[in-house]
Amino acid sequence: MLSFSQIASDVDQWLHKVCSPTWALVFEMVIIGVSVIGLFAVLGLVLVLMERRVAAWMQIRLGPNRVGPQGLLQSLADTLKLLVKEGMTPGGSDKFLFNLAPFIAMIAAMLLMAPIAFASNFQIWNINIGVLYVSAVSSLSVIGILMAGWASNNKYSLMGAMRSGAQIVSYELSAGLSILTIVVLSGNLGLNDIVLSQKDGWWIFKGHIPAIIAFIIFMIAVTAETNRAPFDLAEAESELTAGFHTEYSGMKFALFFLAEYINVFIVCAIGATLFLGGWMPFHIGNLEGFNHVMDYIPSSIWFFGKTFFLIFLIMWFRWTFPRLRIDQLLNLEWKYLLPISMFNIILVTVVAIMKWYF
Amino acid sequence: MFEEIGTTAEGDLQINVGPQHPATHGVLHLVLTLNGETIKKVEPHLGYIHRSIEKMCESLTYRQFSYVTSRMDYLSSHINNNACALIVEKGLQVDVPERAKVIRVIIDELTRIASHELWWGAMAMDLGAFTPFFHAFRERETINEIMEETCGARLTMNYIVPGGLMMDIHPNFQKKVKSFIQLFRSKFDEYNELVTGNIIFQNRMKGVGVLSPEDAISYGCTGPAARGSGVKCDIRKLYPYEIYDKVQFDEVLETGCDSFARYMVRLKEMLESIKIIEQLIDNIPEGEFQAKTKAVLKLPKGEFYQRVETARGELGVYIVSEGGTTPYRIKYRSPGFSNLSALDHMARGSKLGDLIAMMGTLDLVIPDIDR
Amino acid sequence: MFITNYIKNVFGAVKSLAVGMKRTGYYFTHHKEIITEQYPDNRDTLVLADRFKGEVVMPHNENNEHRCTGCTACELACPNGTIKVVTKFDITPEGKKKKAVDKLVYHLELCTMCNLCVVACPSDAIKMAPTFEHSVFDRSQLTKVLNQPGSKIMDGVE
Amino acid sequence: MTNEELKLKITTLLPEAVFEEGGEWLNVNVNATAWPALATQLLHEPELYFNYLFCLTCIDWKTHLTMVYHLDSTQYRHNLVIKIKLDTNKPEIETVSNLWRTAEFHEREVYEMFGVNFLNHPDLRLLILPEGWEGKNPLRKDFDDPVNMIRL
Repeated sequence: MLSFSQIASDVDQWLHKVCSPTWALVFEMVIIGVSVIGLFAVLGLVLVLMERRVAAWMQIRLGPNRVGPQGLLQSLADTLKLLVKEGMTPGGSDKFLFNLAPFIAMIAAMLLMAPIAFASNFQIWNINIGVLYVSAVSSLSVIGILMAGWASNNKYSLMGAMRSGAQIVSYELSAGLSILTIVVLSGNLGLNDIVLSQKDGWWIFKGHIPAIIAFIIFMIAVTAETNRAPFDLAEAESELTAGFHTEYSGMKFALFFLAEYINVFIVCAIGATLFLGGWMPFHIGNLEGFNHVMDYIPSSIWFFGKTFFLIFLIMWFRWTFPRLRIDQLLNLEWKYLLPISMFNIILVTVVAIMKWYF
Repeated sequence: MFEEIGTTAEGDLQINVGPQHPATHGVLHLVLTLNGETIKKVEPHLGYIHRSIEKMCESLTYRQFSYVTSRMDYLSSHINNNACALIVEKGLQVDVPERAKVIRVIIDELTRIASHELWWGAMAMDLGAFTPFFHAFRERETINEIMEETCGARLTMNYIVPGGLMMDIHPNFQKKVKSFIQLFRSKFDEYNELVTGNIIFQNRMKGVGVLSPEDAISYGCTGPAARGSGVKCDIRKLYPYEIYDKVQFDEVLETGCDSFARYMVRLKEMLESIKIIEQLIDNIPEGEFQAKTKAVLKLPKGEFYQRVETARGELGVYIVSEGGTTPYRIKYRSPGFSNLSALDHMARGSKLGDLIAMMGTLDLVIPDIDR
Repeated sequence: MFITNYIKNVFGAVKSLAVGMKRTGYYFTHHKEIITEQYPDNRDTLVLADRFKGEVVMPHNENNEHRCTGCTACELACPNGTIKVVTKFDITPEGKKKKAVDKLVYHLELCTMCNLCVVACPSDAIKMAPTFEHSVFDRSQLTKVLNQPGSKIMDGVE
Repeated sequence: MTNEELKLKITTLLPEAVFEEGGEWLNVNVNATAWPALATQLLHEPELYFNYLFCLTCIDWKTHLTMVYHLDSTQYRHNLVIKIKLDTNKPEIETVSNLWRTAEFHEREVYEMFGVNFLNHPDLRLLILPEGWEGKNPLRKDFDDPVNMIRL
């Protein structure tokens, strides 16, 4: 059967046959780099289109329907427009930081791709502390935002960046704690190992109450961490016009836009990996027959299916809820999410020690 | 024209909200003095859409001047026209046929619903929820279609003219209004589901922008802005015009004094308007739709004042006539202008995000403020 | 109790959010509720109200005759100077001079569609037409002469 | 209170007030010097309690200016119109924004549109006109702007 892991190992073997191991490694890295960038572009296009469609259907509209069949090429046309637009740098801005910021945001998002297991046996870097790596790198994205806000020399941008800083720092906590829940249950830090530990059922089912609480908190926290509505205070269109990217135009704006969507994809992928079994098909305990039937669906489809389901959930939030105020946002984190997740981590420890999970 | 705005002498941040800003819904320009996120002062700068309608009207005849008022508060253009028609009729002592009066009230109330629909959607959008806007526009579109069929336009209709109406209602009018009432009643629960009950929304609105009844009167606030503070100020009840004294409806009063109270007033007012329309739609009397008037109208020498209740509050039209074909001086007391003056008082000490909620519940229409 | 209140708060909040999500979820899955009009595509089926005030026109009959007497009532009624009536003198068969319209110049760019001219017209010569696609590249094209070249006044209209 | 009762009451407060009848509401002509004291009494006198100033404007009669105050009471629902003659060349009057705060904005509007100087106003600046406006006050009858005003 043609699978991602088969292709990967075929390419690896062929490269080792035709050149020395060093060059094989270099070529593999180039291939990975190109395919990550390719995946970025494709994901950006797909997610933008998906968001516009979801929004439109919830708002009793049709959504994009003019460019290409069913409007499928709409985001391609948008990209073209952004590419040919002038990228302005306002006078009075810190030009170096201003131009650097979108790339920082982009690179931080790109780095997060490394430990994610896209399919069975198909991973860029099987790092054994994957979860820690993800938590560490994902907080880097705030640097890009802060940089953009400061360098723009615009008060709206500055306020947006400051809000974003406060927000990401606080929501990191509960996101981290809810990730820890699964680490406690599975006893592993590597993302692939966590997936493998869900062979007899996903953690959201196996870990019952604490896992479900952790999942809900995780979804709320990552929505805030990626600056998506109802936590989009950094942009807050009606308050700060566009927040930290008020002054950006053309491709530099597009990079921020893309980074946002990639971040959404990545946090959803992590959520799918931790709680919904990643690429692991839907298995129930030791029902061999059922599990075997489920295995016929390729693992990559399972992974992307779950991830896109979570992305849809985040989009659903965005197109239903109003935005919170900055003090309410922090109240929610410090008065509700953090105590609940702390209580939850105690609960899950007890559950894990007593082996009360399935 | 624009002075450099940076920081004040005390080191507070000053920012411009507007004249081009997504939340001001027009060209309102507010200069905010901020301490962090907390507002210390709001200073409105007006005039970006000032057309000096008062001066314009001095050179327009009594038949012509009312069409301009559609451009003041464009969301309640019928009610503005009604005020102008009423004041000319008062001056000429013309008796308007009963049919025209009933149709005027129905049209006025439809306008009020349409205005509140747009406010509801736009206010939810200000708070970051984009979906309600489209849901509100679905119902508003139905009203616009009714208006288009009967009045021939969708926003600035000039349908109510001195002496009665421009033309008779369309044969489909009653049928369409009834189907609109049905649609509105079936969709109204969605408004509560989507926005009113939402915990985030309630937290954003409750206790925000508190305006005590005394302040509301002192600042001249009218309409839902004052009724949210429990001040009785509905001109339809207090100084009835047309046939408002003959229909049954309640003046919606809330005692919360905050943004949420003002929000609830407007939401309930839509239902009251529906109630008024339901009473009248089957009872439109037969007869003329226009009184016999002279070709050239001349108001007698004197002063005339007419107060009406628009969707935003009390609109006053003050005409000083010298006996000619044009007014000597005309003054529009617009509700938005007075309501805006309370914004600084309400906003002090609250967060930047609250200002948006307050501006939303005051329902500012900028051409109405600037005139 | 503090704890029960706290838990009640949390559940009440989650429920209110779920109600909203149910509503948007309903519209997400029920595409029949979509109200978008695909405007330029549905031009053929587009129905405009017959009273729609798009521009002022002067109807002519098949003999290229109109009903305008050139009385300038519309010009006087117009609040913005949209209409200018240029008159000429015709010689009637009896040999008398009679005032008639030479050109009725209509500035669409100034018109506010207030309908006052139509109401003022004593001979029903002008009316509002339900057209709305008025965009042109040059503003001067919006200045129109309403009576067609060579047109005459209809018999019997005074 | 009816117009008659109002008339009696105001005569006791201000004997030199001149009344004008025939309109919908009672009109009172007052001197600019007597106005501040009368305004305070109108608001604070428990029987009058005119706490709602719903219209404040000015009329240019070419020979003089007239300030017009429309008052309403939210408790008794009686109305009163106060008129005060001002000099065209040097119009000055005491502010009432300390009594009715809505007057703050309305007086600023009258200030720029008619050039009336309100004494002791907390913040008498241009509100609608652009900053640095030079020239005449737009709503005066002798104002002329050949560029923007279209005469038919």
